[in-house]
Amino acid sequence: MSTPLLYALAGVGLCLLGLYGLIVYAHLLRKILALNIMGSGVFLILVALARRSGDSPDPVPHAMVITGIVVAVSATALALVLLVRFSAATGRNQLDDDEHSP
Amino acid sequence: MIEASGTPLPWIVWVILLPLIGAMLCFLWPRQGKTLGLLTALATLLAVIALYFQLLDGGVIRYAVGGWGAPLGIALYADGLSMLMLLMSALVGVGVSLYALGYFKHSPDNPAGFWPLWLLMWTGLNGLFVAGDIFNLYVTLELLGLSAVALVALAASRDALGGAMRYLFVSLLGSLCYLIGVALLYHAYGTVDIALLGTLVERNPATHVALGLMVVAMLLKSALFPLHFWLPPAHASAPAPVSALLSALVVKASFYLLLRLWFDVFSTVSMDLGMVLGVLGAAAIVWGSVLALRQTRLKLLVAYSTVAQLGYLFLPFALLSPLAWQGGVYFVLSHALAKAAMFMAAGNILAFGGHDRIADLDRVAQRLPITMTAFCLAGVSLMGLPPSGGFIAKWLLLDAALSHDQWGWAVMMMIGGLLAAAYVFKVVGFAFTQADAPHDAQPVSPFMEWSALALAVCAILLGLNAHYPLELLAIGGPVTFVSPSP
Amino acid sequence: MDSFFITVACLLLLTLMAGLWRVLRGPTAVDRMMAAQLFGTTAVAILLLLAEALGQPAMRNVALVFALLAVVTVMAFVHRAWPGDEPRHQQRGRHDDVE
Amino acid sequence: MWNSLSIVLIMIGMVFFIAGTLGLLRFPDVYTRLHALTKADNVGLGFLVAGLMLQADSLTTALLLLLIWVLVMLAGAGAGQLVAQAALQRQHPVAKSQDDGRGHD
Amino acid sequence: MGAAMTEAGLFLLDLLLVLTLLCLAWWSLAATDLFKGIVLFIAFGLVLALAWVRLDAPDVALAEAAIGAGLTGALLLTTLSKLASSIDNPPAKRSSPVLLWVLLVMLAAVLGYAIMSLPQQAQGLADTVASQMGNSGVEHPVTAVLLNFRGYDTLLEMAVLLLALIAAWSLAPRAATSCEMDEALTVSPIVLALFRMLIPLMILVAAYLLWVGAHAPGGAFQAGSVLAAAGVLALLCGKRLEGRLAGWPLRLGLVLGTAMFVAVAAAVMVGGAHLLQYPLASAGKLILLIEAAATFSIGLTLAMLFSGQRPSRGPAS
Repeated sequence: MSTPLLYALAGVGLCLLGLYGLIVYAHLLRKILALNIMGSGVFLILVALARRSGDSPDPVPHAMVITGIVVAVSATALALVLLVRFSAATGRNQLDDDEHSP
Repeated sequence: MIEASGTPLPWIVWVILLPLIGAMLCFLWPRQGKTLGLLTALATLLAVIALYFQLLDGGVIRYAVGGWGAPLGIALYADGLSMLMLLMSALVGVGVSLYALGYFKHSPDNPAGFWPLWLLMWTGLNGLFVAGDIFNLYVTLELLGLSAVALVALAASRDALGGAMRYLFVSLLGSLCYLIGVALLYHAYGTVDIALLGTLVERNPATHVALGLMVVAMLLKSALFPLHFWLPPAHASAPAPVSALLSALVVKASFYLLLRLWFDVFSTVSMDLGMVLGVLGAAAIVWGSVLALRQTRLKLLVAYSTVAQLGYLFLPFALLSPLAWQGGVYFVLSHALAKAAMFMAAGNILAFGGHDRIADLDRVAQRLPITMTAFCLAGVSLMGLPPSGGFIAKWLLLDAALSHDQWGWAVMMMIGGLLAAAYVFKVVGFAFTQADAPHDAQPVSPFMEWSALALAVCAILLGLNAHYPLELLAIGGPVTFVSPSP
Repeated sequence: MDSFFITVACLLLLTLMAGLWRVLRGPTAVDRMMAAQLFGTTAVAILLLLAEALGQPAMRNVALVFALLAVVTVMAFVHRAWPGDEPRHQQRGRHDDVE
Repeated sequence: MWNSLSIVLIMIGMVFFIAGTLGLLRFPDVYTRLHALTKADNVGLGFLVAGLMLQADSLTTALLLLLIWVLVMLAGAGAGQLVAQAALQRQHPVAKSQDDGRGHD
Repeated sequence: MGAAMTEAGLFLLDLLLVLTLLCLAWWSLAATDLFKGIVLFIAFGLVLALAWVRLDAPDVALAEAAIGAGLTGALLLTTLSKLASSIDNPPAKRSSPVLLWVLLVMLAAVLGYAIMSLPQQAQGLADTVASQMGNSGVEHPVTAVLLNFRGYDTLLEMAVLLLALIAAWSLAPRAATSCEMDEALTVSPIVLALFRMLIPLMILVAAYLLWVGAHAPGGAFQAGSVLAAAGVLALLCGKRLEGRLAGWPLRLGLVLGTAMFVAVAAAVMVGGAHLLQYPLASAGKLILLIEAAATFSIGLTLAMLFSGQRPSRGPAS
């Protein structure tokens, strides 16, 4: 198996792990970690496949991933602030599982 | 088609830059937030109108950012469809900005963040509507999603924080699914330019998987049944101007993106999914309406009504005729105006009585006549009664269904209309009567009342001037929008 | 020579995986944090070896960044996230009342 | 000649890394484990860097390697001190490790 | 024979790396103790940086290293300490129905199949970028893409970062009581002095990464993240922003990067050029100008996001 393929498939694996964690775990911090792992998986797919071009890899996906990392960091920071606020307001670290409020 | 060069002012750039600059100014001088925000809103409206005339004169606009052009650089692209979306956002945006002037004066919600966040959201919206590049769309999508989440959380109540949290997860999950699609398309075809992809895309596994993921991502973000679970808590608990923006514009942005992908990128690939989307849309109409009818809180009722109304947008995917697509796009416009007006009216009622329990609405109609008029006019459009915009939209959809003898869809639309009438009249009925527990009334700012009415009137006017939007839609629209489908 | 560097890098990666056991096992938070610290050093070593083996000088900058920033996480750990930090919980509670 | 010397140096560094990891795994309490860790940090990486410096093609590379080692050492020493001090202040038991406190309080 | 050995060794390394990555991701999610989960997540970031290096993406590796080692860990640990309760043992789970497993397996199969069906060789835009490098004003391809060819993406990305900060400030409670971290812990002055010594070094490295980005891996975001780490360390060492700087000077610093980007992007249009169409002669300088401003703002923004509250200017904020 070629290196790009190996890492791209690992990226798929990370995406699915992240998705599983996001759906299954209730604690919001775990969900945030799960989203980050899923994001890393997507980035891994993007960069791994860019290496198929031979000696010098395609720089465009690298730039996209750097943009993506900045966006991911921003989103994570926002999510963490929101989590702290939510936790302080409700005393809980998870969302109610029933979806319809009152 | 014109290659927009520098000499006539490139308004397509300014519709993105103006709100961004405004947002930075509002952040720098928070005390002048209102003035700066309103000025920016008006300036953006003017830029959108200028772009409209540019489009009328020269047809579809393609603008190469940095002068590179595809596939290396990023292209901006505006046709009739993008223009309608821009105009819709500008109209609703100015209305909501005026509304916010009054709203944040008395509300307990945190006003400091509203102006910069809303202007950044507008940047994301306009950027999304004129983007010609699927990766650039990802960035605008994130800008839009994160600002929407932050705006919901401004309300700072427990419900709002929970709703914002759920909304954030859904939004990020959707963006990541979309990004996987982008990765697959880029690595399959070596470009992220929409126009180029449209010519290159062929039937192969990568394309199909990308299509599937991107469609699911957009369905999630535009809350199509059964992926709607996040919408009511977020939309109902946000501050009223934010609810209006979310229901009117943000969900439409992902619907617009879906249309772009569907027609400009994946047009040559199978359209088998269309029937599925149509069925889900029909289910959304019934399910959303029934739940709306069962709500006891006004804002939740309006939010579930959004779930129902979004269902109509997906019927054209199954009807597959140009008439249906026109109806679908028309529905986007009329729902945006009507729903913004309705959420604003609901916000007025909430501010007036301090609560939004439908059963305890105490003679609101007599005491807030302007607001109640706005609510009723918006309701007329949602029900699809003439002469409203909603009527034209439903008429087009019905016409499309009946001309192909697809009675099932027509019946669904009728049922949806009746249910909409039921939940609107439920509110109106309680608004006229005296409640068991009469309550004190807080003053409601005239800005809030009149801006709600103005948007509601626009929703009605949309029905009287149907040919303008439809002609605009024809400019550079996808083939299926204007000529009969095979 | 290159294959030697790569072999050493593989071995180091194996020691890193072995160190994971301490993170998983604990028992205290300090143990976990220290194991993570060791991972940082191991990663620096692997990066330096690969930089030599693959002829990529830019990797040394990555190693430099790791070496430079390693203290930040430890400092954050010691200051903010020490478990069982009772005074901090009380203080936070009081802060909430103020809001 | 230089090659074999750097192989030897790197091997020695490697041994320290393995020893450090073993110490981390086997030693009974926080303080001794900390001790093991610092060995790997300082000495192991030191030998490894020395071995690599022999291979360096320019002076800047060699100096960069040296700088990295110094930084890791500083960080390791500072962090070790910090963690040990904090652990002492919070009275983490010496020698016999307690059960994980987090799960039960 | 040496080449074959190297190949085999590298393949082994790749396998180990991938395996470690997947294990770390899984353990970090499933950890009984959230603190453990965070530590494992930090380790995941470390190993991921190694993976970037193996994929010949040193720019991404630098970004991952800077953000992962400097900020993410600190941010997560701080958040954990602020939560109502940090105990989630055993992790609260929703039961995973068969449907979910079917979905995941299907998704894995479909995605894997799609990826394997892609051609083994693909140039992407590598050649196009290489042919236009001479017109970009810089010598490093990734910087050329980020700041020139696809500069508009980066402009919007700066807006996203600014957005995160505005959102965080609008959510954060006003800094009424300075609930800071120094209580009950005395750090020995030597350690403190040592760490404070590292701060200028970090700033120096940030400047170096910014400068080197024009012709080698590095650039504004990597430099900004290192700068942010310096800020975080300063905050942790007890340094605070001076009151007189906490008002509009701080705000100006935060928007500087985005504002400079917009200003340059729009200013080049005066001569009739397109948005972000730098004149070739000054492209390199303009890019450096944008990057310098962006580095400063990124560093400041990330450090402020870590601090978690808007610095107060005094009683009337």
